[in-house]
Amino acid sequence: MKKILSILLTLILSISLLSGCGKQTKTTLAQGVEEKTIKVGTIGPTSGPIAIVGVPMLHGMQAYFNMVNDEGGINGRKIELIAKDDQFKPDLALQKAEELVEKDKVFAIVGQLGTPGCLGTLDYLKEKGIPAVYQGTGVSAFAKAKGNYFPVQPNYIFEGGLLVKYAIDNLKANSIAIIYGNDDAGKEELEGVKAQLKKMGKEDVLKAEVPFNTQDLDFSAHVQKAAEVKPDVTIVVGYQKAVPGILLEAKKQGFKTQFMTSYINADLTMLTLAKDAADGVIVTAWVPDITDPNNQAAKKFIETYKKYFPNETPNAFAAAGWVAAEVFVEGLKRAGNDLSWEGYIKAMETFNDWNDGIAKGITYTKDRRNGVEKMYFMKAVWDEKLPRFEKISDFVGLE
Amino acid sequence: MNKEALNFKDITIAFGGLKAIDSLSFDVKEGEIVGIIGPNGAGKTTLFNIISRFYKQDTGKIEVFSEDASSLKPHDVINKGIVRTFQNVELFKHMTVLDNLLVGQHRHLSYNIFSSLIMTKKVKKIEEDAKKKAFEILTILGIENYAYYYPINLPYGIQKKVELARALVSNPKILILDEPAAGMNDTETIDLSNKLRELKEKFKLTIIVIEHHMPFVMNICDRVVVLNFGKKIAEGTPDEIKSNPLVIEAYLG
Amino acid sequence: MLTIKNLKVNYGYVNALKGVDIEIKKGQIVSILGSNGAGKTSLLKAVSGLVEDKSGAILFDGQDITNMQTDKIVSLGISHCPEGRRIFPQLTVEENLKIGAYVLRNKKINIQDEFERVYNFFPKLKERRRQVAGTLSGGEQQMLAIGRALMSKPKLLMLDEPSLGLAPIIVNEIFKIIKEINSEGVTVLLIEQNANGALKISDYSYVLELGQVVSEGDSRELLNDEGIRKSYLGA
Amino acid sequence: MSQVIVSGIITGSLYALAALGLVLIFKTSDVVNFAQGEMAMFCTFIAYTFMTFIGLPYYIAFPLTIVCAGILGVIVYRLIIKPLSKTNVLSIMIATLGLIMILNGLAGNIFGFETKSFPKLINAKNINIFGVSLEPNSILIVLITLAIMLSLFFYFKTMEGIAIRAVAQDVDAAKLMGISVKRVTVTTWIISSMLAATAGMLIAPTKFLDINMMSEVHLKSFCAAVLGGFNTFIGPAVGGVLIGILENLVGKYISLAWKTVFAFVLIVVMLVVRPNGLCGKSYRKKV
Amino acid sequence: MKKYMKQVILLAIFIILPLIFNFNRSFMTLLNMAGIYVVIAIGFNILLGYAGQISLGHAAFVGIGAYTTAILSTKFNLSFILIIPIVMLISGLLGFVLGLPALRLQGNYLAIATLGFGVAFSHIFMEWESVTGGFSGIKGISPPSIFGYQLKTRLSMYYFILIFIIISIIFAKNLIKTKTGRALMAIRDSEYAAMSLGIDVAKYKTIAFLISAVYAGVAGCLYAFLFRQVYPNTFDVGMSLNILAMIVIGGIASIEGSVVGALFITLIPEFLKNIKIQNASFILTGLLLILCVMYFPYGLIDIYRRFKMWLKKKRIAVKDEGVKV
Repeated sequence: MKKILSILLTLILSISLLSGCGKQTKTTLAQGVEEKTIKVGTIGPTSGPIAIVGVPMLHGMQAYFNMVNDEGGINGRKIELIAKDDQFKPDLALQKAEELVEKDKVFAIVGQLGTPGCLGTLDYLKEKGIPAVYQGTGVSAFAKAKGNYFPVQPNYIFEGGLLVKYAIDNLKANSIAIIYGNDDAGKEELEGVKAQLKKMGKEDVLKAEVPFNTQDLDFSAHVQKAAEVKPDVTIVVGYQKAVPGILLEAKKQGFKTQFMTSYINADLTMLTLAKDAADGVIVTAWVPDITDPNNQAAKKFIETYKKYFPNETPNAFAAAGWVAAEVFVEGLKRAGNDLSWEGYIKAMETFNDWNDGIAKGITYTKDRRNGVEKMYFMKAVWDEKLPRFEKISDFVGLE
Repeated sequence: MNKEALNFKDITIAFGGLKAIDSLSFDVKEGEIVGIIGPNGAGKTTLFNIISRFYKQDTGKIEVFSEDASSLKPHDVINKGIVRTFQNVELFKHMTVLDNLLVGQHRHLSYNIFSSLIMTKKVKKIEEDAKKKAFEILTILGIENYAYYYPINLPYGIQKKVELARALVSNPKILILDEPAAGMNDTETIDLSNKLRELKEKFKLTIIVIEHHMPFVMNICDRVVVLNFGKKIAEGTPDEIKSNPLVIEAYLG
Repeated sequence: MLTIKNLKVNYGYVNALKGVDIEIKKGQIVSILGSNGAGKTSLLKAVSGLVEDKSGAILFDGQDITNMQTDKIVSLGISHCPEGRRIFPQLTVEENLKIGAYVLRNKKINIQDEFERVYNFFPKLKERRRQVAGTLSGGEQQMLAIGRALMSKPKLLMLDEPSLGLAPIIVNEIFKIIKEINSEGVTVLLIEQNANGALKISDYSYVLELGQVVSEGDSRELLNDEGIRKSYLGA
Repeated sequence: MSQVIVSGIITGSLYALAALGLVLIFKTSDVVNFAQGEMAMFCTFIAYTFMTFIGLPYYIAFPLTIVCAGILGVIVYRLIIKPLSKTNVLSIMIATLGLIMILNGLAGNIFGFETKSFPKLINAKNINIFGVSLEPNSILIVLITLAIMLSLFFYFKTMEGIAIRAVAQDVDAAKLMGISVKRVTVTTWIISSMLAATAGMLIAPTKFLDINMMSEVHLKSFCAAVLGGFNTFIGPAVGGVLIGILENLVGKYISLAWKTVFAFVLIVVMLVVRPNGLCGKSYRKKV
Repeated sequence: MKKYMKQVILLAIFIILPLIFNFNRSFMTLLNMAGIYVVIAIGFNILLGYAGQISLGHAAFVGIGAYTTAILSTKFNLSFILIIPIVMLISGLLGFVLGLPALRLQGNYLAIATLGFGVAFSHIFMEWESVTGGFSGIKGISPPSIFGYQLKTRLSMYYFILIFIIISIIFAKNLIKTKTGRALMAIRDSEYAAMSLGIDVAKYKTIAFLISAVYAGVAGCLYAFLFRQVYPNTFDVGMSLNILAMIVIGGIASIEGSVVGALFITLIPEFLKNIKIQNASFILTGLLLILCVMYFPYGLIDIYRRFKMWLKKKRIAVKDEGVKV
C-alpha cells in the first residue's frame, strides 16, 4: 500500500511540475488568426437577470461583425465571435476567459460586460497579454491597466467630474445633492464629483450624499433627504430602473431641482418610464444621439441592427456592443497583416482623436487609455408623441 | 424498599387559565409500579411532561430520590435516572433501530467530538461496547432481528417495544411509560405486563405508567393514582380503586 | 350491502392482506378483530380507496368500487372514520362537522338537520362548537370524528378503533352510541382491538390474522369460543 | 416623516399583495412557491402583449390576463406539482426554484430584455392630504389588497374554503370527507396564479416591467409573510406594511446604505421574540 | 485494508483523472470550483440533511472564509497554515451566532432568518469598504505554498483541494457514525424524544451550525486561494440557493450525495452550453432541477442505491419474510 502511495505521489509531483513548464511558441500570427477567419471572444451575462444588458450588447456586436463579414471581412478574414455566458459572476468570468484564451484560442477579448466579470479577469488577461478591447463598465481600474487593455466607455470618475463641472460652470449651482447607487458606478461617480469639487475648491457646494441600494423600490426617504438641503442641482446616478423611480418620486413629492444624470440613462427608456417626470433632466452622452436622423453613423447602426435582429429595438446597450466591435475592427484594419498581439496593440496605439465611429474622440497612446474623453450634454424633452433628447452643448472635456 | 423515588409536592400548572393539574401531591417508592389512570384530559400526560421538564409547573416541587428536580433542563432529567416513553411513539424515524438504541446511550458515551472525528481507538471501543449493549437489550425484548430496520417499516407493536428498549438501554432507575399497551389486544397486553415485571426485577426499576387498559393496570400496579380534571381523586391498591365509588363514577363507569 | 372478494393489498413488498372475503348485510354491525398488524386498517383503507396497490373485488350495493377514487366512494354513502381520529385540528368543531357533509353540498339537503342529529348524539360537541378541534380532549375528538363521519348521511359507517386510548367510561359511551346509530338504520363496520366490547355490540364478526380471515361467525358465539377467548380476550 | 410612513404603507401593501398567493399555497400544501414572483412577471408580460401587440384596452386585457394566469396555474400544477405530490415538501420547493429559471429564461426569450412602462389602473392627479402627497393609483392598490384579503378570508369560511383548509391539515382525512384533493389543489394553484397576475399588473406601473421586476418584491413579500405569520391572511399585510415603513424610517433617520442590513436584523430579532410571526398562532405539538 | 479497497480505487481515479485526460486550464478551474462546492455541500448536508436545520444564508460563511483569507493574506502576509485555523475559528464563531435564532425558529421562519443573515452579509461585503474593498473586492492573494513550492497551477490546486475533500468526507463520515451525528439526527426526527434521552438540543443545534459554517469557511478559504481575488457579489443569495439545490439533487442526508450534487450542479452548465438557443443553459438547468426531484426524490445518489438494492434484492426479500405487518 505504502509503495503505491509513494509512486502516486511522485507521479503527481513530477507531472504538476512539468505542466507549469509548457511555453507558448511564438509565430508571426497570433492565436485565433487563420487564413480566412479571426476568432474573437466575448464574455457577459446572457442568461439570468442581467441578460437584460448582456443580450442586446451581444447582439450589437454580432450585428456589426455580421455586417463586416457580409462585406467580405477584414483583409479577407471573416470575424467569428465566440460568446461565453458568465452569469454576472467574477469566478465564472475568469473560467470562461481561460476557456476562450486557452481552449478556443481567440485572438482578442472584445466587449466583455459587467464590472465583476471584468475585474475578475483583469489579472489573468494582463498576464496573458491578449488584447482586451472595450470593457462594459466605467470602472477606472481598466484605464489604469494599460498594456493590452483598451477601454472605450468613459469612466465613471471622469464623468462625475464632468457633471459637477457643468453644474457649477454652466448651471451656476450653489448647492448640489447627489443620489447614487451603492454599486461600482454610483461610488465612482461620487468619487469623481468630490475630486472635481476639490480641484475647483468648492467642496462646500456638495450638500447631501444620498446612497440607495440597487434593489430599492421605495425612494421616498431618499428624495426627502435630498430635498431637505434644497439643492439647485441634484445628480442622480444609477442603473436603469432606479433613476426613473427617483424622478417619479420627486415629482410626487413636489421636489423642484435641476436633475442631472449619467450617460447610463441617456436612452429613451428613461423617458418612456418616467414620462413627464423626466422632462428637463440633463444627461451626459458620449454616443451621439442615436435617434438623431442627421447622424449617419447612428443611422447605419440602427439599420444594420434591425436587419439582423428584426424583432428587437436597438437600445443603448446594443449601441455599446456596436461601438465595441467598431473600435476593435478599426484596430484590425490598422494592424493590416501584422496580426500578432504586439502588432495589434501597436496599431491600436495609433488612435488619435478617432471620430469615424459612433463613439467620438478616442485617443490611445502608450500610457493614455481613458477611452472616450469628451462628452456632451443633452436635455430630455417629454412629448407624448415624440419623446426625445435635445443637445445643449458641444463635446467637452475636463481640461 | 421504602425509600422515595419520586415525590410530587403540590404541583399546579395552568394553560390559558385552565388548570391542567391542580395541587397534585403523591409519591412513588423505590421499586414500585405505580399506575396513573383517569379520563382523557385529566392531566396524566401533562404530569409526565412536567417530570420530563417539557412543561414547567406554576407552583410546587418535584423531588427525585429526595433531591429537588424542579429546575432541571429537559436533557438533564435522564441524569437523575428518569427515562420515558411517549403516547404516540416518538422514535427517530430515519435512524435504524440500533441507532435509536445508541442514541439511548448518548450520555454514557464519554468521548469528545474531536476524537470522534478522527475515530480514535477509544472511540471505536466505546462504540463497540454500546452496540453490544444495545443488542443485549434487544435480545431481552425479543426484537434483535429488527436491529437494522427503520422504525417506519415496523408494525406499531414492535415500534412500542423498540421505544421501551431505547428507554431501558439508558440504565434508568425510574421508567415512565405513557400508554404502553395502547393498540394491543388483551393477550398481548398480558404478555407485556409480564415482561415489564420481569424487567423491573432484572434492572431494579421503579415504574410509573399511564394506561387505560384496566386489566393491565390491575395486573401490574402496586398502587394506582386516579386523576380527574387535574386533581387526585383517589389513590390506593388496585382493588381499593376498583371499588371506589368516585373512581367508578368518573372513570370506570 | 358490502361484499369483499379475495382482497389482496400490498405496501411496497409487504403483503398486508392476502386474500380476504367479507360480507356485510344491511342493518348489521359487523366487527373485525385481530391483533396489531393483522391487516384490519388496510382492509378499511382498501374499501375507501386509500390504498392503490390492491387486487380482488369490492362491491357496494352491487356496484364495483374496487378502483374508484375515494371521493366517489364516499359520495356513494360509505363513510370512514379513520384510526387515530384524524380530525382537522385547526378547524373549529363546527367546521369539522360541516366538512363532513361535503358530499351533500350539491344536493338539496338542509345540513342543519344533520348538525342537529350529531348534536343529539354528542351534546358535548354542541357546547364546544366554536372551539378549535385540536384543543378537545381525546374522548371529545373521537366523538367529533364519529359525528363528522355521520354528517354525510352514510349508508355504511366504517369505524377504525374508536376506543383507542380512551378511558373505559368513554369507551362504553361510544359503544352505546354506535349501537344507537345502528338502530337508526346505518350499517356499521367496526374495527376493534377491544375484542370484548366489539363482540358484545356486533351481530357478526371476523377475526383477521396476518392478513387472512382465521375465523368468523355470530358475535355471541365467538364470545364463548375457547380459542378466541384465549388469544384475544386474555382469559 | 408622515410622507415616508405613507410611502412605506403603499410599498408594504405591494409586498402584501405579492405575498397573498404565497400564503395561499403555503396554507394548503406547506409549500413555499419560490416562483410566485416569476409567475406574476410572466403574466404581466402577457397583459402587456395583449395591450401593445393586439391593442386591447386595459379593461379587457386585465381580465383576459387573469384567465391566462389561471391556465398557467393549471399548467404548473399538472406538470410540476402533481407529479411531485408524493414526494416531500422540500423537493417541491426546489422544483419551484427550477421554475424560476424556466419562467425567467422564457420571458426573456419571448418578451425581450428591455424595460417597459406599464399603464396604471387610474391616471388621476396626485392628491395632497395634510402635506402628504398621494397617488390615487396607490390608494387603489391598498384598497384592492384589502379587498382581496377580505374575500379570501370569507372564502375560507365557505364549504369549498373549508375543504381547502382540510386538505392542508390532513390529506387522507380530507379524502375521506369526499373531497377530491386533486381538484382542491389545482383550485388553489389557479387562485394563487391569478393573485400573482393581479399583483404583477398592479406593481408594474410603479416598478416598471421587465424580467426582473418581481425579484426584489418577491423576496420582501416572503419576508413580509414570515414576519406577519405565514398561516394567516392578515399576516402578510401586517408584515409587508411593517417592512415598508421600517425600511423608510431606518433609511431616513439612521442610514440609507445600511437600511437593508438593519431591516433584516430587525426581522430576525422580531422572529426570535415571536417565532411564529406577529399574527401567527403557536401550535404546540402534543407528545 | 481490504475494507477500504473501494475508497482507495475511487481516490486513485480522482488522482489520475486530470493526468490522463490532460484537461485544459478552464476545465480544471471548473473542476476545482466543483471541488470547493463539494466541501460546502458536505457541511451543508450535515446541517440540513442530518440535523434538519435549514439555512438560506450559507453563502455568507463561504464569503467570510474567502474574505478572511484575502485580508490575512494581503494585509498580514500569513501563510495558509495559519490562515486556515483562523478562518475556521471566525466562521465557526459566526456559525454559532447564526445558530442562536435557530434555537427558537423552525422551518420557513428559520429559512427567512438565515436568508436575512445572508442578505445582510452580502451588503456588508459591499459596504464595509475599508475592510472588504467594496465592489472592487480584494486582489493579489498569494497562492498557498508548501515547502517553498507555490501552488499556482490549477493542477496543484486540484490536489490541494482534493486533500480537503478527503478530510471533509472522513470527518463527516466519522461524525455521523458517532455520538454527535446521532444526536443531530435524533433532534431532526424528534426533539422531544432527543431531549428526554439527555441530548441538549440547544447545544447540538449550535454545533450543527458551527460545523457546517466551518466547512463553508474552509471552502471559502480554498476559493480565495484558487482565484486569488474575492468580490462581494459572488457570495449572494443565489449561491446559497445553489448549495441547497446541490444537496437536494445529490441526496439529502448522504455524504456521497453531497459530492454528486456539487459536481452535478457545477458541471452541468458546461455540458449544456453547446445548445445554441438563447438562455438555454439557464432554462435547461431549471428543467433538470425539476426532473431530478421528480425522478430522483432521494437524490441522484439514489440511482446508485437502487442499483445496490437490485444486487441485494434476494437477500432483502428473504429478510422481509420475518416482518409482520
